[in-house]
Amino acid sequence: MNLPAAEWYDLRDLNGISRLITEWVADWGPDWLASILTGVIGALGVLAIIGPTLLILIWLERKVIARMQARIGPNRVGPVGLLQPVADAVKLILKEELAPRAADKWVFFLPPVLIFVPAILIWGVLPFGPNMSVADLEMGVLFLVAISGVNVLVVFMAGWAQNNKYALFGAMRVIAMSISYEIPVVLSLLALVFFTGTLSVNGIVLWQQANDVVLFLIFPMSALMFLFGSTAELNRTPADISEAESEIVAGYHTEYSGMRFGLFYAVELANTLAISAFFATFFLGGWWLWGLDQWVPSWLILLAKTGLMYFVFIWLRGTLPRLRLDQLMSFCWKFFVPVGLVFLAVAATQRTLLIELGWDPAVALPIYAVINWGIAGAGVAIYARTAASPAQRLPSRPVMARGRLGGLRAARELADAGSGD
Amino acid sequence: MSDVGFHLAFWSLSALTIGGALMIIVSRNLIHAVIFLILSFIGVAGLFITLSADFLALVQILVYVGAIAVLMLFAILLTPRAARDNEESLMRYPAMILMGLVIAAGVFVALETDWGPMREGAIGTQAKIIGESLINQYVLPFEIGAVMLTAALVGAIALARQDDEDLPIHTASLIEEGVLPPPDGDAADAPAGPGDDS
Amino acid sequence: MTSGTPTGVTPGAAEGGFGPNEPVVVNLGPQHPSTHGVFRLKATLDGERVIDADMIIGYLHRSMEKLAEERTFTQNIPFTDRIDYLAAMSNNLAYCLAVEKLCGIEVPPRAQAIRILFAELQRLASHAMANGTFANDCGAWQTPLFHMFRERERILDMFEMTCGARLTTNYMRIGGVAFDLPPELLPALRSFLDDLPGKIEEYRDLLLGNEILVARSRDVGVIDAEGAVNASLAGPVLRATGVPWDIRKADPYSGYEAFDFDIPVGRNGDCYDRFLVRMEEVRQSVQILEQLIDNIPGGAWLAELPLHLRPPEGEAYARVESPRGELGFYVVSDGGPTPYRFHCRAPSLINLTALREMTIGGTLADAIVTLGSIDIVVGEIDR
Amino acid sequence: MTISLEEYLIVGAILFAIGLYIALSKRNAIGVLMGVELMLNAVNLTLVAFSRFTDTGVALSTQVFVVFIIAVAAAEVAVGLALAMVVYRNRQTVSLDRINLLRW
Amino acid sequence: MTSILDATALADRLGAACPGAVAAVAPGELRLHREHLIDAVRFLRDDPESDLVFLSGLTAVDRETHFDVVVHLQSLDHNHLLTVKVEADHDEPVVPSLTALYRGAHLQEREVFDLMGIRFEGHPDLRRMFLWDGFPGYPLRKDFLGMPGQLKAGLPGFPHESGDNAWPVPGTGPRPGGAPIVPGGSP
Repeated sequence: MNLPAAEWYDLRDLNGISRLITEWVADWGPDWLASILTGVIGALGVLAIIGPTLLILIWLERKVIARMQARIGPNRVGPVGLLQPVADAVKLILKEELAPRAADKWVFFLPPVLIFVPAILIWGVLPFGPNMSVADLEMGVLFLVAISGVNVLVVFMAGWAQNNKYALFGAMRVIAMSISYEIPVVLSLLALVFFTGTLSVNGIVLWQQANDVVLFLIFPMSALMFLFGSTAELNRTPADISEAESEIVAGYHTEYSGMRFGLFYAVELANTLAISAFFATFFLGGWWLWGLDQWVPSWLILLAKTGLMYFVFIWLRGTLPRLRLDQLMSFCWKFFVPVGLVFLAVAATQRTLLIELGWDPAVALPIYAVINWGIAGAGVAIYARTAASPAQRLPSRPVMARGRLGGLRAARELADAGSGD
Repeated sequence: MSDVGFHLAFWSLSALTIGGALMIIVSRNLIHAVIFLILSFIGVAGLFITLSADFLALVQILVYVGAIAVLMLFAILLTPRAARDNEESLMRYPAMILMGLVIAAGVFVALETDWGPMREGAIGTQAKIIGESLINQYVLPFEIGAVMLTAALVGAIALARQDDEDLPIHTASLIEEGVLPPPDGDAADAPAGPGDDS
Repeated sequence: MTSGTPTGVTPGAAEGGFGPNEPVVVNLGPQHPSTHGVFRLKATLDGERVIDADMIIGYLHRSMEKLAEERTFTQNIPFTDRIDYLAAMSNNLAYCLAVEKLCGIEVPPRAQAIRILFAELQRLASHAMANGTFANDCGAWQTPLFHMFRERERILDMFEMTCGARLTTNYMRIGGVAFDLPPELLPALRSFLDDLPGKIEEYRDLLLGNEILVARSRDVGVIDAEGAVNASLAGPVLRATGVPWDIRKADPYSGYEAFDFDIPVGRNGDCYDRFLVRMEEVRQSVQILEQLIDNIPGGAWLAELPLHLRPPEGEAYARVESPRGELGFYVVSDGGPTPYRFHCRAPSLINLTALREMTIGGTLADAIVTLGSIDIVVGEIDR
Repeated sequence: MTISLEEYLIVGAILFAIGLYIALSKRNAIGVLMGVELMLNAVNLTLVAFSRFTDTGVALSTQVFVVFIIAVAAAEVAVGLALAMVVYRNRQTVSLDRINLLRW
Repeated sequence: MTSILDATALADRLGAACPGAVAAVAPGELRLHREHLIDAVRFLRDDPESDLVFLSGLTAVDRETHFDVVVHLQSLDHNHLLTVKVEADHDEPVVPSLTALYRGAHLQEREVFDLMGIRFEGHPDLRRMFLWDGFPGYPLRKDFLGMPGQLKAGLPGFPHESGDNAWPVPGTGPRPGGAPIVPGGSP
């Protein structure tokens, strides 16, 4: 559904502003200036959205986690602590920036800057509205996957250059994990691409709009894979092993101090926000919400869904312990990859049936949803039964000595009695 | 896109590509060399975009930057005792002559050949065309490519896998000492070392 | 032992030396987020696997055993607070028991009951800390710790209203306790005891039912019963291997024989069992406190003692079940006003005997979890 | 004047030559692999340039060819690096000068 | 309730199994000769009647003429306790190590070595534990203040202060057995 070029003050289609500007520039200037201007406007727009959002989200994350931890959270700077992120940023900027003497200077200085490149680029293909994305690429999904792969390299550079073992551990872990978890993420997106028949991010939203359904209902397993794979790529719990603070201090950014650390931190949050937005776009309908987008600015709908997903990420972080590297790996390769392949086949089959047999989507999609939820549930159940180690199913109560006391002999008696229970 | 923007893009990307490649020769550190290689790859991806081959540009970034470069970094880190420098052997001078010859020949051929009629416009929806030709016209090479990738995967795993006798030297000595359980044994059954505390 | 293994190869990471054939030595500590104090674990790694572990301690050494020889028996009580600053009451109690044994002092029944009350409250507080930090070491981002701190806070408040201090209480005295219970303590304790069982069930649901926590701690840092007894482990670490040994039952002091409680033991001596045993011990402590709260006898809370205590020549070894295990004080007197020798059998230190065996062969992450599950207090290790 | 096929071909030729030089002159096996990758990239660039300027566009045959080259390059790098690892494990070096023994 | 072992009866059986090991008997306490320490303690550990499998504590007391190494042995199954004492010379204190029998003795022997200066023969890893390697003397000895560092009682001065009371600066002190610190020698 293409809205007509609206008035510039109509918030439903911010694209109108940039269109006005480019048309105005095209009147007098060369067209390459116009394309550069649109690019700049798009980048500024993205920054204008994620910058303030980030500040609010830092506050939100601290506040929500504080509530989960039976604390109050920041409440001193500004009303209800809202200015706390600003104070943090100021503090970080004022701090001394140290570099280890043995660090590889250039490779050490570059990553905090470079890591912003994929973090900003990734927003380029996100549709904030029907025609509201910086670049509505024909291959937006592929772009997303390719760009998020670059992140790994920057993190590796950061981890390697510090000449710090914790950092190198973090770098090695992040590479191993990101490479592994890219596969489930790609598989989950591929299932969507197969099913909707488009590589464009906006195309997937439009498909959901045309069929009046969110893809989360049809592909729950893909959603789970995307969510969990993203936590692994974003280094958030339960997969934050690359900066596991109790093991390797801060992982790949151990030696970064001051605002350099602040940049890593900001990018981590920005990436989380971006992945939340992409999850909302792929699986929750993006800017579309059953016709509500006619009345409310579409980017507000997207932001609301993004906030919901961001809350899920905060929730995960506040509640879950961390998995070990080998456990994460085996979970990826033994569960996600096979299940992802199964769902790839399922998506392809269902798409073919839908097109070849000409079924009515209104009838077919609910059936598909039921089937896919069934397969996903069965997969999870089978994995939980077979792959989980038998030790994990031991009872979660200790043996009670019941008056026995003593050393090895009593221990043996207790064990015998306990095994008889 | 107009000429100016196009020229700007082409020349800067060419400089990036070739400069990155030259820096691989110059840089003394293997890890720096890989980083410059990545720069070169990204330049090539940009050149692909100027050739309106968007799909290939993304595949280039995905495969070369995201996978091959990372594999190389991994391999460098996993061969720690090997020399880290990126030195050149005595083949340098013949290779340099050969490089000059190849450049000369390439430039000569490029400039002197009549390439026939040039097509002006770019082709859209490349992903669709490439995808369809892959499963229609080129389905056999496609399948062979898939089999080859699988074979390479299996082969690489088989090559790089460590056998038990390849365990690091002092892991083996610790197993002998009884501190470590044997590779297939149960950790709880390992006999305790004589002084197991510190 | 460590000198026999080739741990000398510690190449700088960027220079070389990180791979399947190279040992990498990683220092966990003295400043590290997971060491619970200034404790240093030098782990030699093969990839992610720990192939050797050496601990380096003494950063917090204050030579209390020497200092105590210069102070009178009563003046030494504050030192015991600082030995294990997370279980000051237990340490006070153990030292006072040792001196009382040396002098043959009878403690009034009210003082005995108060001592048990505070020892058990201290156990609750210490186990809350131990379980919270253990979950932290497993990577739970502070949440369980802060929830446990919520309960610990109420206990510390009770300490404060009784003796004015929260951590280093200095509350027990030779022959009794320093102050009588304040009138507001028992209502506070009662409301605390009313809330706690529900909270414990909540923690059980949240933590023990958590697949990730189970996966992280099951079959990690295993030690069997024979090894544990041979290595003199004590407390929850020993009981997790299945040995039902608790000083409160085996060698009852201060009137513990009158209380009905049970010893929880584990099955396979892994980190999860240690965690489980501590969780269950919290419930048993609540049970003891519930029996105690209505039956605190009246009377004096401090025995009549000479102002300048000069125990007869001799020696005494008294021990209690501190939250970390068998905490013993060995006091030798030469008849003078100060101890001739003052020695503390520190469970935190001795429980570390098996650390190397438990961590070798696991991954680095396992080593952290194992260290967390032993529940060390560096003040007690170094003294 | 627009950028035409020739410019791309020249860039491709230079890139190929540099790759060739690296592949021939570097001591380190991983360095040699880098050279090979550069050469493959140069070929890809040339092919894409031909595709842009001369392909009929019906099946985009040259671009499909590039896809195959990229697949082969990925496989080649995986196997090549695995080989380097094996050599390293047995000989503690990846320097090609030192890998002159025909058995190990 | 933990019972105290009848040391007299135990000494008789120990004397039969390991003649000449017992030096003196007191209630709940055996004083052993250090030449027979290992054999005697092994007997006490393995004998099913005494079954002293748990080394509860190991420490030492400086008696000025000699050192008493005090070992508290415990049976978990029988729930009884025995104190074993061994004498060591004051000038050249050497005692056989119990680590081969009880791994629990490992850290405690290191601690005693560190603070008391008693060498445990056969200990696999006898290093200083709390104090740094160059620390002069052994602080828990009664004559510590008269030991090589020539430290005086009372509050010590800071390293930069000259005078007899200056603490040795870490790393500049002599190795144990080496030359004494020169009084007043500041870095």
